[in-house]
Amino acid sequence: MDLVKYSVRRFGYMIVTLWFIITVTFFLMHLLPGSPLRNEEKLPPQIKEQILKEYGLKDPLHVQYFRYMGGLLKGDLGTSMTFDGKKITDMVMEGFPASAQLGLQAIILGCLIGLILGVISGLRRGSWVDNITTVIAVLGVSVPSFVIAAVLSYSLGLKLGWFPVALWGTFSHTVLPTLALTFIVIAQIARYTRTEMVEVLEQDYIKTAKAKGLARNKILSKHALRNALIPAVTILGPMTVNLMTGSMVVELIFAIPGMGKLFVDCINNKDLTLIMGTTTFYSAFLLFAIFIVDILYGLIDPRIRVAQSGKE
Amino acid sequence: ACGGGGGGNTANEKPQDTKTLEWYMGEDPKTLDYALDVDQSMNYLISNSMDGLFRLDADHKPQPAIAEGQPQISSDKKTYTFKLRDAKWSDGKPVTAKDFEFAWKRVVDPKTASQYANIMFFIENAQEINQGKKPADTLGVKAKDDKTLEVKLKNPTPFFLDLVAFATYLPQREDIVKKHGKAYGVTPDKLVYNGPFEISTESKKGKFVLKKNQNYWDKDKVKLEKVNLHSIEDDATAVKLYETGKLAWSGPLSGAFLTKYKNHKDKFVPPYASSWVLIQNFKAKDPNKAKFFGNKKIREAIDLSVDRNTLVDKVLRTGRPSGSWVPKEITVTSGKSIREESKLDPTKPDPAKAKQLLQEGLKEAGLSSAPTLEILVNNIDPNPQIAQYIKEELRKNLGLNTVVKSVPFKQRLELSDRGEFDLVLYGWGPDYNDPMTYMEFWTSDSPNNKGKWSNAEYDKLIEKSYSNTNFEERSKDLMKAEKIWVDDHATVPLYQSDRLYLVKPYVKGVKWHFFNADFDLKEAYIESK
Amino acid sequence: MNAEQTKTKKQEDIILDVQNLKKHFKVGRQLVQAVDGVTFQVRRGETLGLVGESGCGKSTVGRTLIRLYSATDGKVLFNDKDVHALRGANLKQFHRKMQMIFQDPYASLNPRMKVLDIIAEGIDIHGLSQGEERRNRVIELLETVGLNRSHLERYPHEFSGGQRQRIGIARALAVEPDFIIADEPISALDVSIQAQVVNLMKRLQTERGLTYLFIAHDLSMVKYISDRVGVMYLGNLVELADSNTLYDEPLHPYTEALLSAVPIPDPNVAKTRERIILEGDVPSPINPPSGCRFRTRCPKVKDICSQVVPEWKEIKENHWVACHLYS
Amino acid sequence: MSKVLEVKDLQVSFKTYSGEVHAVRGVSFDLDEGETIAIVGESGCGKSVTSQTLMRLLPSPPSVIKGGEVLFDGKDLTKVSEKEMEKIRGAQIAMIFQDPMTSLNPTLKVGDQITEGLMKHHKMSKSDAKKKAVEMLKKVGIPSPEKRINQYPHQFSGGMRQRAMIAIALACAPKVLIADEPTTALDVTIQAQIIDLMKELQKDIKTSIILITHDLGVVADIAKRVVVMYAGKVVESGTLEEIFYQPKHPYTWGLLASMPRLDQTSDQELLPIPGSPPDLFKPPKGCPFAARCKHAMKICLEEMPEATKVSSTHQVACWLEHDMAPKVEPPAAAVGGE
Amino acid sequence: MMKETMKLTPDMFQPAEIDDSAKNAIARPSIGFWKDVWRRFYRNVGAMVGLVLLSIILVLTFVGPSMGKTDYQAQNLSVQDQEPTFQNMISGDDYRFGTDNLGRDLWTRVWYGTKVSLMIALLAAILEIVFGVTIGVISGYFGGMVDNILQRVIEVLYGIPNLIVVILFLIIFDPGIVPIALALALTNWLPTARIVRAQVLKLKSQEYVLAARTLGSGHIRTMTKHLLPNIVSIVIIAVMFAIPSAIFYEAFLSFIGLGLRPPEASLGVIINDGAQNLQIFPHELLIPSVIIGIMMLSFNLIGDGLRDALDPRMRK
Ligand SMILES: Nc1ncnc2c1ncn2[C@@H]1O[C@H](COP(=O)(O)OP(=O)(O)OP(=O)(O)O)[C@@H](O)[C@H]1O
Ligand SMILES: Nc1ncnc2c1ncn2[C@@H]1O[C@H](COP(=O)(O)OP(=O)(O)OP(=O)(O)O)[C@@H](O)[C@H]1O
Ligand SMILES: [Mg+2]
Ligand SMILES: [Mg+2]
Repeated sequence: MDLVKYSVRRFGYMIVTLWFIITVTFFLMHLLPGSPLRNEEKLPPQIKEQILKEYGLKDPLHVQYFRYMGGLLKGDLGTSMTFDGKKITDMVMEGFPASAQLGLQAIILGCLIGLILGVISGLRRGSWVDNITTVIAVLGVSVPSFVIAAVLSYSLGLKLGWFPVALWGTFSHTVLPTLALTFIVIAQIARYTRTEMVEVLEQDYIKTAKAKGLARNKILSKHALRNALIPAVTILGPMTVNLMTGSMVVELIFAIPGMGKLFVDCINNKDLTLIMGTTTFYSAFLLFAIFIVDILYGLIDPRIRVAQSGKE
Repeated sequence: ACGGGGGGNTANEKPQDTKTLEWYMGEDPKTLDYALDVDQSMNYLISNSMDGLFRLDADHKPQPAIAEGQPQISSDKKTYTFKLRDAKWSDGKPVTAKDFEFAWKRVVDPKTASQYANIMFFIENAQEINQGKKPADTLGVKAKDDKTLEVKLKNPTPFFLDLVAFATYLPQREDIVKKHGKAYGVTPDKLVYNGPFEISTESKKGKFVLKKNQNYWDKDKVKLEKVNLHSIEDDATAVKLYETGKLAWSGPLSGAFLTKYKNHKDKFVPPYASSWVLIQNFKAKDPNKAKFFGNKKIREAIDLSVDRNTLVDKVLRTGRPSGSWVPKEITVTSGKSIREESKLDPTKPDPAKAKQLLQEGLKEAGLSSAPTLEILVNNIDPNPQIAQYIKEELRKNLGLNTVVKSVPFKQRLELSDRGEFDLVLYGWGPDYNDPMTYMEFWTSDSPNNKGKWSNAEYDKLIEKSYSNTNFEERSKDLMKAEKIWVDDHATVPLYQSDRLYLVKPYVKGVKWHFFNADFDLKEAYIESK
Repeated sequence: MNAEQTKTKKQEDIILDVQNLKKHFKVGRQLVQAVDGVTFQVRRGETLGLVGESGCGKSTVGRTLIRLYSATDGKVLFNDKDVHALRGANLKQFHRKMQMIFQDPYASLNPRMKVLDIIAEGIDIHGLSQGEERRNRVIELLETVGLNRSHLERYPHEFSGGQRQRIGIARALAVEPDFIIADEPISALDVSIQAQVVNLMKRLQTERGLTYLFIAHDLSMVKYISDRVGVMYLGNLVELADSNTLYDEPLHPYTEALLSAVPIPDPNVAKTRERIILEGDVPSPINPPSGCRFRTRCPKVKDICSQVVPEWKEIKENHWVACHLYS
Repeated sequence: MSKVLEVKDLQVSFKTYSGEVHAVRGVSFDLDEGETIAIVGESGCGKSVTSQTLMRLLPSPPSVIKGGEVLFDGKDLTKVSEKEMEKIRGAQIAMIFQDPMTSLNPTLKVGDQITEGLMKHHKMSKSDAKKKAVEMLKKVGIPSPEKRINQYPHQFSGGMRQRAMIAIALACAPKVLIADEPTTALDVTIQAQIIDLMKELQKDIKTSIILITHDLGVVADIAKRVVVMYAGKVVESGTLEEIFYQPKHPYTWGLLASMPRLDQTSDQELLPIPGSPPDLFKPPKGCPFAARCKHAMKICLEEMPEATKVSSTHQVACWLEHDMAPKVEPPAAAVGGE
Repeated sequence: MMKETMKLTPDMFQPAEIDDSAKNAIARPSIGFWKDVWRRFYRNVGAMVGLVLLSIILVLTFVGPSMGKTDYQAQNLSVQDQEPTFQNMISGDDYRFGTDNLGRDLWTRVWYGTKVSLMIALLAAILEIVFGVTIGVISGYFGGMVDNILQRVIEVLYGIPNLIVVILFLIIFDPGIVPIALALALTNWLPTARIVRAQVLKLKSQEYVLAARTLGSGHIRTMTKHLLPNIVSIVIIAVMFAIPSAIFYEAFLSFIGLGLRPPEASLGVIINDGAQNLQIFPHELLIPSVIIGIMMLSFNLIGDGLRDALDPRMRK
């Protein structure tokens, strides 16, 4: 079957890319100045040596590299240097559920609202709905997320007391952070859908459908929407990954035990294994998402299955 | 001006559940293995779930805990023999002297690579073992039997009982350590506890849970069943949670919150000691800068140009101006605050004199003009603000050009370790209640002495104090050394910080400390109606 | 001129000699055999028409001749020099002597350039003239193609299709070529405009002694303008003859079918005409049929057609065909 | 023969940024039952706009029907409600577009695109519609239709797609089929297949066809009557023979004379029409062809001529038909053939 | 038959004199590409609003700082955290926007910071476009192996989390206007390169490019004369959207403490300073946020407007 063969090939390709990414990051991160040790000043030199040796950092770079890759093959991302003895896999997995939940909720909500707004404004170009959508879309990308988050938590949380101001636990705890994250999703999806909708509606096959005597709604749902959504799938992949791997800002403001901060912390602490771990996780996730998008593409748009090779 | 209103009503309501306390924690702990390192959050957790030989009382004085009564101290004040009481670990096994011996040896063992091993160096051979010069079993600690622990010190150490209350000196169970290997202490279930609480396995990222330890020897005094410690890294978030009644303690306030809550009825100023200075780099890579800082007049000029009152009132909004190094909380042998015994007043700013001194100094140093200096700070509030304030003061009063370099915490450490700075803002909190915890800092060979200030007399006084059995004289020597440091303008003392907390009035019995852990919840309780 | 004389003269003077030219494209992991071995000659001063259905490789032939594509195999001799071996100054010279006119009047002019600069592009590249002289030269060219100096400073989008095509011709003429490949220069134009361009091309040919390779799929127009016509099918030349001969007595079944399918704007003829309707569509050049490529649609297919590739042979004088019916 | 469709003085404009485009400026013609008429004219003369207006396919805005009526079944299609129009589209009047590559929805199976209309207009069940779709594909000459209905458009060749389009259009056996340049995008041999097919199907289904093209060859092959449009107006209309053998309008002459015929030799010059069509933003006030007309008179620049009846079937709008006008003979090339 | 609408006289049937050149005349007046774009842009209400707002902000970044009471880093701790009043904002008697926690004039700081933010963003956008266009054009134009390798490289870089690359860069090179701009450009050129490549792939088979090549045009000439001018529109649109995202990212970097060194001000720095104080001194956060929002809004509106104006399909 075409699709299966195609998927297998894409998958292999994804693995190769991932390997490249990991390799590049591995060598890149050794550019970081300074020592990977915490509280370095307090340590007598031989203890430093000792720790470095323990983490294999005294070996030549290529030895370290092969050891790391070997570990990866066994599914072992190594242990953190900042968080003594903690497995990177555990660290990532500890934060991921919260981040992923927020990300997913934001994506789903954002897509729903964004799609509706986008479709309506695409259909009624120049109408007030269109104008309002444009304003929402632009505002959504115009206000920094930390301002949105702070204002939401202050107004809906502290002032009105509708939702918990922070912390993690019940569903109601997720409401405000989800809202804070979803703005950008709404904005981008609405904007994208609108453009696509306008484009698709100008296509000849819409005219064909109309000439068949199909009712407007039928044309929209069966002919226009589907084609308009295909490109949106492309941005959805990376966007989902970015949101699900956590927004440091939102997690900080709502005190959410997510993984967003890992990306900043790992470098600030020069925790080499953690940098590798987060990068590997992120990249694998991203590539996987792109892979899924590709497959989805193939499923939604039959043309891709034939002309897959040159993806633009 | 505004804010806080909405949550105000619920804020002072007593919680439904008077056995559970919602508490602030800051960042998640990096590890729970207290042999390896001690960070603030871990200390919060460990100090409440472990009992050492001694435990601090409400007045920060060490009181026997696992130790039964005061130890026997030899006449040379170097051998301590502790008798242990009957106490149990959370898994029901008895706490033995072996657990202490094992723990301490593990800390100093270089293989453990403990980042806090140097706090053990008061014990005989500890330093040598840690440096790999002697085998681990030569450490001056020995379990005579299950209930007797004998400790040999390197020097007479007046504050040794403070130390045994500290996390690094806590006992560890050999079987548990062996069982978990590298994973020991990674998660709460990979440890056992002998303190008032145990760290519950309910704990997860972002929220740690202390549960009353049913095997604790003194469990009758423990009133709380449960404490939830929430990781919160944003002050505003903590305050919001406090306002909505989700936290009973806000953690330290910062910035404008200090102004806002200055007169709040829940405000609480805990005992707190931490001294902040601006270190000048005597060994700056640029020879002009080394010359610049090498001149005492110039150093004095810098000292005189910063208005500490404004710094404290306006920029920090808390704390007190300082003209010395050791904070007033530290007591000396007399039992009095060191600042009462040695009055080193905060430096009074004198821009005119400073300017003049600078000119003279430059001439003496053979510099045509002052170099542009870099002020290194970490990027954690309020440090960048302080640096900006100092920059402005130096510009306004001395016409000095400075650049503020604010970097992540670890990078600041590294840069200052490598001597890549001109001025660096540094703070220091005590590990125990004795001037030595501060005074060690500036000896020529101290790793903490980033600016490489060096004074033979100072070094000699410290050296002498290490082994001086005359504790009266020792106190005097240390105070003398501090005076030398001040008079030579070795660094620029800036301020000593204070903290402002919000604590719900229904929370009672918390012991707040200025060293060791910030608080002790052993006897804390929630006042019922 | 005496027809006899013309013929001998032309035969001697071959400007372009294409020998077994092949061009294969790699698309992904597939090989498109766009042109698979064509052989023909073009005589100086003549117009050779090239017809065939969409995708049969006409443009590819044209583009390979002018080195827009490098040949996969075979030789192109232009004025006896191997085009694909040219380098440096020779190559530059070649670019002046052989020029191309394109199909799409909208895509063939850079929308961001003024007419002046578009036409002068060749002049600039070859450094033929500068400043006022350059401008005058462009005006002269514009007038040659029936436009005028008022158009110099305008942009392509302001022109109609026919005008744009004339600008394209002027651009090609600017370097004074001998040989022009016209790749469907009129297909995109309206009927009423097509004649303008065709007439212009004919006029220029007589005035300047140009040689044309005229690619099109409109057989009536090709026949009208060409001296000889080649018919392509799926990457191969199937027949090549004088245009009248080809139309009057086509030999290859494909040519026959093609000619019979051409719509004739004359109701009487249309009513009486017998058409050969070919079954199915042109196969893909990725996987062309074995043997004779036309066999899948050929009404006269024989067994041998699927096994042996028919030879390209001169059946009669000046009449080449590749078909097993004639071997 | 009864009229199925009557277009009277149709006027359509587009409102755009830079002004109003008067795309169709008074077009009238009618269509008899079972007959094929061809609308010819250069690109941009308003053929597509006219045809799409008949089905009200043009989005509004920017298009506006400024006047005229389209009578079908006793109703004026320019006035009926959108709901009613939906019932007519596909069922009564169907349409085929020029580009088979883009006129089919790439993400739907061909079968589904055929059954859609059937299910809507004939209330067929899915399976019945599917059967009918297979039948239709077979009718338009697509081999193994059972397999083909489950394929996507990109798996069809250009010719097959156009056949599929025809199958879609004819599935509901409409009274009128509008074919907007159905063969322009196709190769000659495929074009011949399609024209043949249309002729055959017309016999079969008895639809009337409006064929829009600019290829006079196709017209000669299939049409009964011809409407010649120029710049949004009908300049001449008549039976096939009248237009080809007795053309009256200089524009028609031009069209006929500017294309070579297979029997024409190369030494016969083609007679091009100079210049290009006028801009429909500001159509000239007189005859739109005047500027390109060899025989233009002063009056031509001033006023648009009315349509004159040459015969009961032949009308032309040209001042040359006026009594006062000089008599002009069409060029030989324009009335060739005989 | 014929309706007489006006009096017809025989002289009306004389041959008309039609200028031969009129047959080739172009009916519409000549209008250059950019003029046409501007015309369409001009009619776009949103885009014009954006342009006006942005112009006001731009003017204020230049004149604003000199209208303030003090320069952007002067501290007056006796008037710390002063809130702005409407009256002050109009009259300018006191600190128009109030002061921040070090008693600095927020008016001056905000406009100065806006200028710095814009500079960073502009520089980042330019660098990003330079990288992106160069790589995209090379990749698309030469195709084949070159393209393959470059595309793979882009894919790999795309897979590395942006944040990690940016932080790494800023730790190695101290944050300043140029390093921050470079760091942003370093991660953001990837999408630009992709768009440009796709466009070049489309353009390079356009007949006018082929025409140039048959005339003997070299690679450089073909790229600069034929390809670049025709991707200008997408490049302009890319810049329009790159600038606001750079402003954002800079703000985010400040938020995580990796932005400009204090007391240097950018909108990000000011917002970050004010973020803590939202509950107490909201003006310190809201004023710069509103300005960043307006700027963002303007750039997006202008970007949208330009996209519509440059869209070839809209041309008629
Ligand atoms: N650059 C290319 N890369 C890959 N395949 C190509 C390329 N150019 C042409 N082809 C393929 O080569 C074959 C011949 O194409 P070519 O353009 O020469 O046909 P043509 O006869 O000119 O057709 P048309 O009448 O449509 O212009 C087609 O199948 C086409 O898809
Ligand atoms: N959506 C539109 N907006 C503005 N003008 C339009 C629009 N659609 C068509 N026109 C204009 O209307 C006129 C008639 O167009 P139409 O499509 O009917 O021409 P046509 O005769 O079908 O030409 P072709 O043979 O190219 O299909 C043209 O001048 C065209 O520019
Ligand atoms: Mg071609
Ligand atoms: Mg049309």
